[in-house]
Amino acid sequence: MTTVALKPATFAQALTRALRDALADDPSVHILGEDVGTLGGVFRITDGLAAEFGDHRCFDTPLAEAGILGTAVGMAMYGLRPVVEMQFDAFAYPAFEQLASHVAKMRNRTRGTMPLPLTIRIPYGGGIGGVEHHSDSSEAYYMATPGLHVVTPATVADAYGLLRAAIASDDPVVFLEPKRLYWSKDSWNPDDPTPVEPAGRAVVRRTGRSATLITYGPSLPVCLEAAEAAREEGWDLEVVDLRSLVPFDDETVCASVRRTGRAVVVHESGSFGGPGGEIAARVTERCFHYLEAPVLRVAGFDIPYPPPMLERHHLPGVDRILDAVARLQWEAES
Amino acid sequence: MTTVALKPATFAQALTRALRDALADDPSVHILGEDVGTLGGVFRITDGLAAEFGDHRCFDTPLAEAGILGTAVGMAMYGLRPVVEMQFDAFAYPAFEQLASHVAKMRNRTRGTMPLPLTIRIPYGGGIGGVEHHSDSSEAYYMATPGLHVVTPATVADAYGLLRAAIASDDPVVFLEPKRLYWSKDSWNPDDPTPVEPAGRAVVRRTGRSATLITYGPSLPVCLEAAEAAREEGWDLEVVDLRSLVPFDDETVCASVRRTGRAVVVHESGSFGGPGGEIAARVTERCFHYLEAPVLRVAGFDIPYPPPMLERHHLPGVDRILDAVARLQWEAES
Amino acid sequence: MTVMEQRGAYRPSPPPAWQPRTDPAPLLPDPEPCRVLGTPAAAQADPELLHRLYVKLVHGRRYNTQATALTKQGRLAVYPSSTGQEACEVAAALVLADRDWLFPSYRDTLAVVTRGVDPVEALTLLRGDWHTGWDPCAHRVAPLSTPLSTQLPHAVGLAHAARLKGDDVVALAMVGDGGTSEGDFHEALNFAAVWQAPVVFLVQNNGFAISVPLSKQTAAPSLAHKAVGYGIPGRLVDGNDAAAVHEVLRDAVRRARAGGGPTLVEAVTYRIDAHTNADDATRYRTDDEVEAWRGHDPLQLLERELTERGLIDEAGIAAVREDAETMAARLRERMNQDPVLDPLDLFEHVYAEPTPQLREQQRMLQAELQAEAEEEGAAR
Amino acid sequence: MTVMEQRGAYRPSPPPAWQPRTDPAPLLPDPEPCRVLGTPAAAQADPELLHRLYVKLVHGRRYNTQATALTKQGRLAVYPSSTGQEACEVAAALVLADRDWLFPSYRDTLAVVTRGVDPVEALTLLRGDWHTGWDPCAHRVAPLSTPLSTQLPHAVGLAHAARLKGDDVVALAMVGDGGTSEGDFHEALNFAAVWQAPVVFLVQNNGFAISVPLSKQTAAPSLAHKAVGYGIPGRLVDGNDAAAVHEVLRDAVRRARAGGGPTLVEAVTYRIDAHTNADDATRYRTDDEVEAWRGHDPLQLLERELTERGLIDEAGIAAVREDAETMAARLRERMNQDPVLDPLDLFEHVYAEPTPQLREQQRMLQAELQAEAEEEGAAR
Ligand SMILES: Cc1ncc(C[n+]2csc(CCOP(=O)(O)OP(=O)(O)O)c2C)c(N)n1
Ligand SMILES: Cc1ncc(C[n+]2csc(CCOP(=O)(O)OP(=O)(O)O)c2C)c(N)n1
Ligand SMILES: [Mg+2]
Ligand SMILES: [Mg+2]
Repeated sequence: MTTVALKPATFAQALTRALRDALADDPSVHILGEDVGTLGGVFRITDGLAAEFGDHRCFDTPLAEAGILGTAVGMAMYGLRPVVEMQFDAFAYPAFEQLASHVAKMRNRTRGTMPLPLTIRIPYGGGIGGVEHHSDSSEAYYMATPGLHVVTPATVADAYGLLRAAIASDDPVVFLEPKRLYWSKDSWNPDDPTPVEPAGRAVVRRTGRSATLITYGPSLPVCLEAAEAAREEGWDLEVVDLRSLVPFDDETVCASVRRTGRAVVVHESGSFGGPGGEIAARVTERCFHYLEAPVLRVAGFDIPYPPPMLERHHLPGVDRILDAVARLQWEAES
Repeated sequence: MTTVALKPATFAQALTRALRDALADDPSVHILGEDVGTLGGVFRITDGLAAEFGDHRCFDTPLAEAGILGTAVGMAMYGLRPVVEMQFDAFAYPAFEQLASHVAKMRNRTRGTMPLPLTIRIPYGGGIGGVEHHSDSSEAYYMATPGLHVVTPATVADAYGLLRAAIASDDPVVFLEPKRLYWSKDSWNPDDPTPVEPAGRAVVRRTGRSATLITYGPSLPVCLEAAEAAREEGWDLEVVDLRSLVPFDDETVCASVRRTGRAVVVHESGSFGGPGGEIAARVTERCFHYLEAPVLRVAGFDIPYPPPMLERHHLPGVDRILDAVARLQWEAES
Repeated sequence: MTVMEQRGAYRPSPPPAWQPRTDPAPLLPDPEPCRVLGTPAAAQADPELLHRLYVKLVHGRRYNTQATALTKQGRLAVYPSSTGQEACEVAAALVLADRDWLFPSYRDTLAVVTRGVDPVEALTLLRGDWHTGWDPCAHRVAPLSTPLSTQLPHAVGLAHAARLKGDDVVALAMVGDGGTSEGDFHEALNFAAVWQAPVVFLVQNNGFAISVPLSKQTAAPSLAHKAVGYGIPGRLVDGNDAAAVHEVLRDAVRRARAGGGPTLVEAVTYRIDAHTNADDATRYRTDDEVEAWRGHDPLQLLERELTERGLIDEAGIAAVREDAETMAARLRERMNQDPVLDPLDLFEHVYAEPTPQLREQQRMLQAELQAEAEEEGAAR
Repeated sequence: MTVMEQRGAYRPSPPPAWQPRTDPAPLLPDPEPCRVLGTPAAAQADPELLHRLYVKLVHGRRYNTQATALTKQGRLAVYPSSTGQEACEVAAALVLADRDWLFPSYRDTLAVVTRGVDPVEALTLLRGDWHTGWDPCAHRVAPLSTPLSTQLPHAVGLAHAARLKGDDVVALAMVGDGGTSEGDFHEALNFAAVWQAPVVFLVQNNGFAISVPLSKQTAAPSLAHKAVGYGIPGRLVDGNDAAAVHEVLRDAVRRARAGGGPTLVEAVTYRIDAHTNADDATRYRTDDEVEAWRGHDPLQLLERELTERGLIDEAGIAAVREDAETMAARLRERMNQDPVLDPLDLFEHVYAEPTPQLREQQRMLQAELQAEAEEEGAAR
């Protein structure tokens, strides 16, 4: 075994590195979006790429999201691998028609003769004090649209690995970047980056025996923190990071829940009609007789994303997760 | 008690009547959309309204759904009660940005000073042999958007009552019309139409003791048929028609499931990320100890809506519902 | 810098960013639609091209009537006829080189067929056995776009991609007058103009979007006047004059190929049939209007030109028609066969690899089909 | 009718639908932006108006610097400054009657404040205590629109609604150069034109959309050239010449009020500050460019005009500035107070009546807050 020099890197740096490596490895990769060229994007994820690879590989578009995604569809139809950046979650909505009616359906519509190898990067979620329309968790929309892969990394290594996998995929991938993790750091070897992950697999981030926290993206660090805090209460929590919402890794999730017999789904997205309902329902379908308690959900409230000064009340925090764990019927009911 | 003369009427006629009565009762009601004027809409739901009430009350717009909904928002901001017609489910997607970022949020954004009394009529679902983009079940998108009411009638009387209630509501209502029920008939007294229903309440359409079918819109008739067929197998099924997806009537649904101890959610929409996940999850959260089996789902497949010649395989039918009922663990597991 | 400090710098000049920009004059359309047939310009037209256009027009009309007939026999779920618009359909297909791409809207199966796609494949969507019937890459013909105008940005992206790859490819995208109101129309034209992408936008202004007349769709002097707002040329042409449509499109394609960027072409035409077989056009237009347009029929215009110039005779006309009849008979015959369908295909092309969830659903359907077959077997 | 039968009807005529349409010439903008200050036209301008504009410009500039300072003190989450664009902001607000409506974009809090909204309310969104701080109906000022261009169809709908009700109301909607690329811009202008709605669209072309320069946004001769494509007049004005912006907008508002329909106004201006306090403008533009525009400062242009015509003197200028300082000090002071917030309000305005589900969630939060307070109490 060789020892690799692990250096701290940010989530954002890992994404940039993934884009850079993809551009270098495959001439059919092109990046487009608002401000992705000269500026390097408002989050600087494409920083330096236009300078290094030229304006034709990483370029600014006019300000029109349907146009961005629609032209990217055309580029993919011609065999390129476009990587689109949407500036913020809510600003992807103008492109919804292109996404739902074309991106998701082109392969199916043409019996597989016209695949769309297209990555749509969307910074999503809250916790950064953004004003309205800058903190939406829009994954429920994409999950409900067959034909899309929906992927969201929660660690620095996954930021790299999953983005490489998304760009390499022959299917369209909605790649959701938890924007409040952009500046999170981890030890990571940028000179020997993690190999491309096989997409679609969840991973157990922390093993435990009392109950399973099922989560993804921005809520992973919160869940890990909650799991630490739970030790004080005598609970040994397992934490599963989904990484891919579509396809969904029933195997890993259900194996964990069968082991623990209890589960809480945690996400920032609103509860009603959000991802947690699907997850709770499918886990229950598959693990009913293993469950000691109903699968509970800790999620954002069913309200428009709050203004910055109130967002901390909205976001699922450690206490709210522990409250839910406490409600998992630890004592047999009468 | 006076006897009323019940006449057969179609679902479509009841909708037309609701629009007509709303126009007559309230001068602030205006109907707009593609082809709603002279033509009376492609489904003829606005037939005769422009002629009766004038071009300013029911008018054709340019062909642009974001523009239609966006201008309707402006009309509502000025105190009118616009009723928008989207021509088909998938053609509402270009308006998604206006819906998610403005329609759903305007009241909240302005602390209640700028409500939007706005009805968005969307013919939805399949079963009519429509080519692609003409048969989507898009309710999951709307359910996941706080600030919207989501309502869908399944009977002739509800077509009238719920549409009147939607137009009378001070909140925006996404009013989903199951297009394959447009030509369904029922006895209904058009001269003394059902009074406006209190919105947000589910209703038990058929009582039964073995299990509950939870459904809405286009799947209600299928569920009622399945319940009849189930008698042969010795099952006495209860059928709940949700009518309103947002708000959700936990009370009625859970009361039924607590009685029967078993439930199947039935809808046309795709299963993954669809309404059934939310419904199954919340019923399980609330009724866990009453459940003899996990809440199952019978839904459309997780694929783009199929071409006309294959749609019958996609749509939840009586047999598929009965298969699910059979899986409700009637004999105790080992 | 405070207001106070800035005072000294006062220079009463025009805004610094202001430079004389592109001259708008050449971008504006002529006041009258371009015409060739029946005008002196017709003498310049290539007789062979005129003859080819004529043959395709006759076939096209016959194709339209045949497809409409198939709806009555229940062999097509729906058919949006392009009767009256054949000049646009045919010219759009013929003007392109083999390597070029065509982006049709839902009404444009005739252009698709004229480009060489098997008519049965072209009609697959409307028959209902699948969505797109042909392999788009094999024919360089994009799928029919039902959501209006959404195909326009695809054409721009594809043309841009071809340029990025150094390929000499032009994309021609078709849209209706109603479709010009959609945001996607605007975004596509703007992207094309900024990128100078080799795209030609052909608007068939047939006077209606289902029941909505042009006057409720736009207040513009013409749809071609939209071009100047994107900094590209707008051209106006008589959409029933096949020679004129071909000429205007040909110039636009050449311009695009030479790196001159996109062009917006408005072809003024008329939809003789109802919106689709399911539509009742008498609700929103008069017979007189339709009759007036029948007098400006694209086939007649060209046939008269050819006849008057001695480029075709009665026998030649009859031969073309016979040929079209044969095509129609063959199409009818093939469409009368039930397509063979495998419901399990539903799961095959959602993703490159079906997800575990889809495999599960596929197995369920398979079991159902098996049970069904067994029941049928038992009943027999 | 078969092809054969139709042959007899041949009439070589122009397409029946073709009529000479609206003359496009008057809809096209002048080749140079309209200017008043420093030109002979200034002599016609109302001195009182010029003075009022000047006062508002000085206040506006001070408001911009104050708000930017508040971001540094953490009192505002973010501030998109309109320094350099005050002439547009101020003229847009002053040109409207009380009953008219203003539709601001996210950069336009200065227009909102100039229209009379309390600056603390105008800054609520950017401070982060709520979304919209004022009652839109009370002020006839729509919420700041963050999703670009989406407010434009609202303005059209509202203006149309007012006409339907017989009210004499004009809507003025503001948008940036970048925003003109969005589909909503197109749809709004088209609806307005077809409906002849009383709307004025003011595009502040400040050269950039964040980092993207106008040349990557459009290839049009000018943004005002887009108007003819909708059949409405396009006007071009020096956006730093407050008198010119006011005049052009005033004419457009009058035209709208008189039933003449919408106008598109492009004001050529420049964003002197970065996109927001969070942006680094040195990444995409040169100091020279900024300096050139500082020499065309809207305050200086007007101050010089007033001074040269003896409409103001040093004392007058000083008085105006002092006033602005007082305003700024008052704003600073008020913004330094922490807003009082009730987290339970989150649930109050989602629907007219909170749903049972929201009541449940509200109770949960209430319990959490109570527990938090008790813990804090215990800790004390
Ligand atoms: C986005 C979208 N909205 C609505 C429709 C429904 N629709 C189908 S055809 C049509 C009218 C199209 O008019 P036009 O663009 O002029 O084309 P034409 O039918 O005249 O060829 C409408 C409204 C659609 N297909 N797509
Ligand atoms: C629909 C949408 N897409 C993207 C953004 C992100 N964004 C905020 S401001 C801006 C640039 C706007 O440029 P312009 O319209 O010229 O206005 P300016 O900032 O110059 O005032 C962008 C891209 C947004 N707010 N809305
Ligand atoms: Mg048309
Ligand atoms: Mg700008």
